Amino acid sequence: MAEQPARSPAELVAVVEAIIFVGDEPVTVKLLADVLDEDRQSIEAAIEQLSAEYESREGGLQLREVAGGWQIATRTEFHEEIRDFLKTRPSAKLSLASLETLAVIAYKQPVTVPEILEIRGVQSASAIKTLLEKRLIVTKGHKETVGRPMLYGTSKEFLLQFGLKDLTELPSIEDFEDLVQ
Amino acid sequence: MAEQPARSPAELVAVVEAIIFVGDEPVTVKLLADVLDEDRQSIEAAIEQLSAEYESREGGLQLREVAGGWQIATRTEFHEEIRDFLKTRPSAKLSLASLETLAVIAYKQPVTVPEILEIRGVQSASAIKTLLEKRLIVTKGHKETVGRPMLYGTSKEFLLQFGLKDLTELPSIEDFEDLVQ
Amino acid sequence: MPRVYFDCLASSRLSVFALEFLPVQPQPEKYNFDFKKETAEIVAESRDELNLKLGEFAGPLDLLLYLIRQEQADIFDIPIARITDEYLNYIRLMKSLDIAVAADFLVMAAQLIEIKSKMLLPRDPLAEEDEEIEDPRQELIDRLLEYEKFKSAAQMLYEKSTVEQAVFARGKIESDDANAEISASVFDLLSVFQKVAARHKEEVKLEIQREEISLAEMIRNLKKRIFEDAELSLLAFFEEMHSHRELVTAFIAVLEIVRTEDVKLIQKKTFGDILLKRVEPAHS
Repeated sequence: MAEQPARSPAELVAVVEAIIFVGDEPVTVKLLADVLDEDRQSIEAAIEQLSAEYESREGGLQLREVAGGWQIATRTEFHEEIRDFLKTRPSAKLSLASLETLAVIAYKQPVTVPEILEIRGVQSASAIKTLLEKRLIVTKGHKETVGRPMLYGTSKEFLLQFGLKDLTELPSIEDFEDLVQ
Repeated sequence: MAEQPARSPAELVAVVEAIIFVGDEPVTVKLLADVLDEDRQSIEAAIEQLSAEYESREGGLQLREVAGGWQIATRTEFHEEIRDFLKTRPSAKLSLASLETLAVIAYKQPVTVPEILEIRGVQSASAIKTLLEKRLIVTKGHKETVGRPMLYGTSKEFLLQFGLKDLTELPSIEDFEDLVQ
Repeated sequence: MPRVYFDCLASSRLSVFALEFLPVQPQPEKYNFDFKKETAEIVAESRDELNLKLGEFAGPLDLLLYLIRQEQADIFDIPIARITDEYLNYIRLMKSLDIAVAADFLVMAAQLIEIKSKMLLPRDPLAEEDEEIEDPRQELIDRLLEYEKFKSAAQMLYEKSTVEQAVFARGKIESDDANAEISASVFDLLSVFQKVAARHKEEVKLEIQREEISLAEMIRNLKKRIFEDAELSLLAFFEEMHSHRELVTAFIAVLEIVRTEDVKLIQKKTFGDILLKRVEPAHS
């Protein structure tokens, strides 16, 4: 990356698309800027342009922002045909206990096992184990309190599997109050 | 695939694109025709249309025929940028052998190669080389014993990659005891 | 902050109390769905359908919410006597169906009974007229309201993951092959370490039975290796040893072979690996 590459805007859009495609995880704007030796603004403009193209094409693919980066993926409407092709079935869903535990961890992170128990009113050990195994949660060190319990938080995999850009995309927990009663 | 899906030509193009995109290998016309319950001619027409779209877009991707099937790939002119990008991929990705070796080093540090071998039961030389290259481990002097073997321990980079403040944050077996049962 | 448990003593005493006084009543008909066939997996579309399809509730609070909704009761004014009876009935039903009733359900039963008995107590006539009397149900109400928010959040997550399951990433491309690796978390580190340690234990057991290799054998092996491959990494050779004693034998074998055979020790870099290399016998 010695000499400044003189890319036209169209070329930049094209190379950004190629890199996002190659990435096996969502690609961040920062990484694109670093690799292409361009500034953030140019990259963001290129992504915006690319995004508009994908929108207007109405093809089988979408460009989307997830887990802090950009990714090319299929549109939801073709999931049945894709499943037929891949011969896959939807992966096993999380149990209600695991989902509840995950919700508590997502909103209260970093959070300890006793704190989760306090909210759920039930032991959550096996749910936590499942979530760790599925890489949806990670440990976040110890809490400096009696017994130094382990702290848990959500992972990048969580953002990916739930299609979230970042944690701020989660609706506020207080918003759920309206649903109660 | 009970009823004949009434797809518009545009929808067919879109679903063909989605399927080619998710395929691990080049997708044949026959396979597309089978999965989508369409005749060869319609599939061929859809691919032709899609191919023309990719050509005229001049984006970062191309639709190409290879090994008797169709595949989406990056355009060749971006290979340098793509190589630069691939080099930057996060180095926390490890083979199982490397991960095992790293785990032994993390929990037993400082530790020598013969000690790692003793625990893992298999040679770890290449794993150690990988871990050194990824800067996840560092040498920690020599052990004052026969042959003065090199001692290894985890690095600052290791803490960064695994999101740990310091080594005391590394969970112990006791931390997960409640989960195992 | 709602208190989760009574102190241990009170809690265990009350659980026993709760169990002893469970009235024996005919089983209520409204719980006639098949607990054994239904699983706790969420398969339903809506919240209500969701609850009905569950073979077990996610916890005592979940069960309580269900009963309150079933009774169409106001969560801020829970008919505690009726709900307690329903709750105990449900637990009895679970027991009769051999569904393991988690301790947490019994703790809640005890709490309900405690609240119920507090509600029955006459007001202290000596209490000041305007003194605030706390509703014995308040703590439970607070917990239920707090819990229900997270239950809704869980439902939201469920919906998000369902949508997400309809989105597919690209198939494998060439550059992925160079990266057929896993990204690890701290939890992976620990579980991998535990597995290795367990495997090691097994091997130590086996090793006790394994016969130690003799020096003569070791020299024979080493010779064969050097003459087959022309050179041999000492580091690699030592790493193949299974025990400390084998390592020592290997070391002596190397010294022996350098002394007696046309073999050289070569070290290219300081601290680098040492190679055992066969040299052509000098023509004399």
